[in-house]
Amino acid sequence: MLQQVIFILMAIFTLGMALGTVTARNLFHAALFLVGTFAGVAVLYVLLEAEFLAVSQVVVYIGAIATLIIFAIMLSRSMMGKEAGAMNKQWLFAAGGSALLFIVLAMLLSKVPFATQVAPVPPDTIEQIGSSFVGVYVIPFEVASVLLLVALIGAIMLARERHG
Amino acid sequence: MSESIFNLTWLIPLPPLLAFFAIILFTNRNKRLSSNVAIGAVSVSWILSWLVAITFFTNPELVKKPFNLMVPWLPTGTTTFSMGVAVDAVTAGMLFMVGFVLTMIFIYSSGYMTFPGHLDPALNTDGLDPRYSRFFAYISLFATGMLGLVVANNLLMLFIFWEIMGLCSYLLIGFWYEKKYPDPKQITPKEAGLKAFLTTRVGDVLLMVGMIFLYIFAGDLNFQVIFSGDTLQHIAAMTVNLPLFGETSWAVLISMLIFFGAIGKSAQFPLHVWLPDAMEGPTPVSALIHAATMVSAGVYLIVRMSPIFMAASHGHNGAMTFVAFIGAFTALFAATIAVAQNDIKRVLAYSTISQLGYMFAALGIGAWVAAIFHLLIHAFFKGLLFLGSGSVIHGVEHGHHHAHEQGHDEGYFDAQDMLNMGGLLKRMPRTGWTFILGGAALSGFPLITAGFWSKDEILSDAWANGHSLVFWTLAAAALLTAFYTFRQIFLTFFGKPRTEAAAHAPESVPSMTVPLMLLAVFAVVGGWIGIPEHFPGLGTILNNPLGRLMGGQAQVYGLHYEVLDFHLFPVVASMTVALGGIFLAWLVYGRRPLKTGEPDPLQVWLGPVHTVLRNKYYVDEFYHATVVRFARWFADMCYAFDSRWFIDPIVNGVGRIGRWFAGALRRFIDEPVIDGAVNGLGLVTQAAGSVVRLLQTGQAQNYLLVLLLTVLVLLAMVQFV
Amino acid sequence: MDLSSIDLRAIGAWFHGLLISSGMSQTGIHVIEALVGALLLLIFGLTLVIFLIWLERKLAGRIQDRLGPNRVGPYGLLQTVADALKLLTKEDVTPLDADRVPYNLAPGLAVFHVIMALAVIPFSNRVIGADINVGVLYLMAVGAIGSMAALMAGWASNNKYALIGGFRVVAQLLSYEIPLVLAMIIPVMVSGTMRMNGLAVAQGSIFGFGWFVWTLPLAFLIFFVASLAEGERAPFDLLEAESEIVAGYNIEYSGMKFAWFFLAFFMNSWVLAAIGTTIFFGGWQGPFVDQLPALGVIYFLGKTMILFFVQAWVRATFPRLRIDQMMSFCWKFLVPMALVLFAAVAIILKLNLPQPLEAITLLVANVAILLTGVTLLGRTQRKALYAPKRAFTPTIPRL
Amino acid sequence: MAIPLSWYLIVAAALFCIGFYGVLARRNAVAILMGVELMLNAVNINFLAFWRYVRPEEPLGQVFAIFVLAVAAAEAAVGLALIISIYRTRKTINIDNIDLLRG
Repeated sequence: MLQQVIFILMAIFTLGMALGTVTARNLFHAALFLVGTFAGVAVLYVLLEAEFLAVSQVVVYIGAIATLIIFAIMLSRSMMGKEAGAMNKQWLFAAGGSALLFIVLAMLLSKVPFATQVAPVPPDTIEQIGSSFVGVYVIPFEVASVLLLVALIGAIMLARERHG
Repeated sequence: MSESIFNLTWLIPLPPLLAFFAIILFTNRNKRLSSNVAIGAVSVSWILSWLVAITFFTNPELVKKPFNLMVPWLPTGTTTFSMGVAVDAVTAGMLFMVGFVLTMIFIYSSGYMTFPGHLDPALNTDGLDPRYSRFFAYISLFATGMLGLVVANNLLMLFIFWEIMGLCSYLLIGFWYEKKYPDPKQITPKEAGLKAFLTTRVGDVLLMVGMIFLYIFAGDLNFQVIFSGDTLQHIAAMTVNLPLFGETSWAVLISMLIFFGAIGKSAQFPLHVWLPDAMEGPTPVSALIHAATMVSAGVYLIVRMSPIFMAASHGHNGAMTFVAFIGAFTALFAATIAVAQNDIKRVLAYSTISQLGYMFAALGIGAWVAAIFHLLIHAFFKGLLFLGSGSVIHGVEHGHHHAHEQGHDEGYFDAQDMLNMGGLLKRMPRTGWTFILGGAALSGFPLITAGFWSKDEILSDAWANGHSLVFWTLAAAALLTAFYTFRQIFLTFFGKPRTEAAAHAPESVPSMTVPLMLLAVFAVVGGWIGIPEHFPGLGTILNNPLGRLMGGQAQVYGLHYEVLDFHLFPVVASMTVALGGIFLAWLVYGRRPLKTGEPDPLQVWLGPVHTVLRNKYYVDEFYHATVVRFARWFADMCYAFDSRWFIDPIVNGVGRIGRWFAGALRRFIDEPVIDGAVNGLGLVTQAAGSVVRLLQTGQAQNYLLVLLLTVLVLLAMVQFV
Repeated sequence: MDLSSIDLRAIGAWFHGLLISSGMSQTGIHVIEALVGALLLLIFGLTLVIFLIWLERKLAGRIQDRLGPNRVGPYGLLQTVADALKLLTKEDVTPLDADRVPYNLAPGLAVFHVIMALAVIPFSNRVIGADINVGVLYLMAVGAIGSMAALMAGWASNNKYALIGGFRVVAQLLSYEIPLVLAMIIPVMVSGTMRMNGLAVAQGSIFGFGWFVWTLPLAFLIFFVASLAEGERAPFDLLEAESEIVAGYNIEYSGMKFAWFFLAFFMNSWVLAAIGTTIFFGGWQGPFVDQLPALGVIYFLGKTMILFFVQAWVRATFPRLRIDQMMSFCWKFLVPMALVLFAAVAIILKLNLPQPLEAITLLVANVAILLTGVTLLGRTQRKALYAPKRAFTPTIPRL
Repeated sequence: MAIPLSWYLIVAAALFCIGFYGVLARRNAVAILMGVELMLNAVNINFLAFWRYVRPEEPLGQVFAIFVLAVAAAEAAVGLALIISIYRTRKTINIDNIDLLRG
């Protein structure tokens, strides 16, 4: 019961923050809303008993990605400009389409009988994750690390000023 | 086990081949490096050859089981054609000779290939031939061919290397292809190369036909298989009905076809015409190809194929007799021509033909061992003589240039004409003395020189086996040989210089004279290994090691070999003709040396006979009048048939009809129907595109919206349909 | 009175019984207990800060040959209380063009993240807010919230000094987070747990003196230096470098909002000291702690205070670094050394040595890497020292 | 369990749709990037929800969520770098003006 209440509150909070993210005119506010969304999602992870992911979510999304976005926004205030409206011409269609998509998805999801089971989370989840990263998923893991490295170098190369 | 050295045999032809590719691909720019690469490579081959050869010589029992190494090559139906290397006594002997002579000639060439006189002196940058590197590439490839031919263990491989040599011969004879002479009748290097190539081709085609027949009957071309008793009996027993000749055995036919291949390569009558003209190539080439190695390949082929010839002479003796006849005839024929030549290299060329005739004659009378002996010895002294003549020519050319600078311009000057020489022994002592040693060997100067022993053995064999016609023919040829050789020596080295050029000729560089001296050693001592056992006194000292070895090999192959008793008559005859020839030459040329501008005394005494000899019995002219003219006429007819009368008109007619038809198609179908359709399609596409392009806003968000709507439709279908 | 009966658990059990007797549901009891615990932590933290500020001022005074606060209360103990009262009564100024919501949210968030961090710190074997299994990672997560607060404050003030201060926060905190995490990961690898209390438990050998600092001195050094930067303390207090950017991201704040930042700053220092204590100095471990669990709290607070004292000592004595020096010190010295140490420790642990031998090997590796690193650093610095100097080098900044 | 799986899925779907709306409707490239991050988060919620409710005994869902995390980090870095680069050359990051692909 308590869990349900917390879930509903957190869901409302998260979705509200998300709506704020996509509607806020001020880009900095949008970024703050985004941080709020990430935090809400992290709480949802805690409710799912995925503490590791929850904490990772905060570290990576709030600590790195959101900070990066805010940093970019702050660095480039002139980039944002003061153009009329944050939305483009098709926003109404987009809103309608997204809403329709949600409705259809929600109808579908509430109908599908997923084969759920009620089982406790094993106490050694983190160990499981760790050993599957160096075991079954070692190649994807390495590929992901290479991806990060490439993205790092690529970002530097893309963003650096070219003189002369 | 020392025999394991034989496993290296297949490596012998390899270093020159690598050198060839290295020079062609990498070191072409650097002349000295190229020559060093080639000499280094051939030296490696030389060392390997001598290792193999000496190992064989020191283990004479190996003749019983010759070394044979094979790898599968071509799958041919049910059998597999193998390639590989084999070493028997003949191969060992050839390797001993070829490796050494090749190396000597390579070293000699590095000194000889200076800037040639016929080119524009402005091109002369470093005193070397502009195509110096190319020359070494060619002779490296040639060395591959010769060494590969010697070690090949089957006829097809032998043939392939044979053809490689033919190609190199062509390339090297025409090496100075831009050279022209003021006399339009004189053959140029380019034409000479072509002539050599085409003439030997006649023999090669016949050889190939023989090879194919042999393959049909033997099922293999490996020497071991061909020479097995079964195969030999089979081809001797099978007969074929030939037009003109009637019923003959396949062995006879095959051996004759192979023999013609050998005739082409070894320049025997009637295919001898190319060899004298091949002297247009650089002198090392003449020495290398046209004295020591390639021409002896023909003899080597017959030596190899002797079991087949034996099988051919099983019923009647026609094949062998034919060989002996051709050989003896050529020996005398060429010797007579040589007497009347003034060109120093041409004399040697005809002497080569003549000496090869000796070998064929020896093979024809069954003196297999004597033929091999003469083949090896001849290579040493003939190589020496050619290199020596090259050195002489070089010296005279240098002398000419020297005189030319002093202002004695005489127009065109032939540095190879012996009448332009004289007294060179003083100017070029090393060249002169080695040349005299080689000449003595060629003349068969008794007891000392190698040539005496090898020639004597052939004559003894001929005498002992009752081939008196051959004996007398060869004896006459030997007399002439001694005569023209010493004629050459007297004209070249004795007396007084007859031109300014000869008076100023310098001695050649050490890289040319050192090979001469090394070869001279072999030209003398080489013969001692073959002194007959029963020769009084000398025979017992060395006890004829060559004869024992080759004789043992001959018995393994089922060939005729016997240790001859000593007969005084052939030895005396041989000594007489040699010394007599030398004496005659001294009488005519030595006693009273020729003066400048004085004609050859022989010309005066023999008159028209000398003219005939000088013009080589008009064989070339005869060929021109018959074979060449017929070939040209036939080619003309073919051309006319092809382009004027029949084929071209038909083709043109078909073409014209086709063109008309195509024009009609174009006008009535292609342009209105097909082009219209294609253009219409294009127009429609364009029109459609100009409408549809409005959809393409270039904004990813628009596309995403469309994507969203599509997904919505699909989901709705899942949901409601 | 039996000393062993003094057990903090007894208080908890008494409180629990009290709630059950009031007839509440299980869930309700749970919630109330959690709220009470959180409130206790908050109160503890806030009162602690009053003492910490006094302590630091007093220490700095003594080190710099001054008296420090000595007027208000005995030994000036009530000085901080007086300051807080003064700040409460000050006018709360908000700049006209400020972005109001983030502007007001930032000080709260700053305090919030420190209090959050307190939740996982084990004061004793049993006295711990939430002993979650990803404790170390959790600390990093709440650290991220701290930098967010500074960013918000810097942006929302609409002041260029504040903005630059915000940038510096992000640059400094993100940079030093890397050696900090790497240094914290090394004890985690050795002990095999990310639980904060698990780390403390793992250091219980040799009479409660089996601290990781003995075997991993280099890891502690890296952690300590990085924690100085994370705590925005001298010599890394670049974000408020008053000589350059007046006072950093909180320049526009006044009154109680400023006090909150101030409070967060001191509490953060103390929390970092507490983390260091837990990870490297055995936390509540000490002699006889098994017999007398209450001793654990005393041990813990004592060790933390000593570490805090060292921090204050450093702050009072060291001059401030330049920003480029600070960044290159992190990226060119701390991070590579931490990475090398990380790899070395990983390899040593894989060797599966017997316990004493493993400890000795770890110590040797630490010392060796430290000496190598310091030697290399000294060499490059000497080179820089002797390099020809110009007052101003006109170079085009690359990257 | 107190909370049905479908609740999580519906919240995730809602988050996804909101993010998608952001991607579709915002003019600013950075804002679009934020929308993408929202969508990725929605995906992660699904991963974890299915992990928890369908197969909690093996960490497949968590592992995938971590991969998504890594990819999101890379995407953010490269995306922002791209935006800065676009701004340099075209002096705007308004997506309306970036239509080089227009037919």
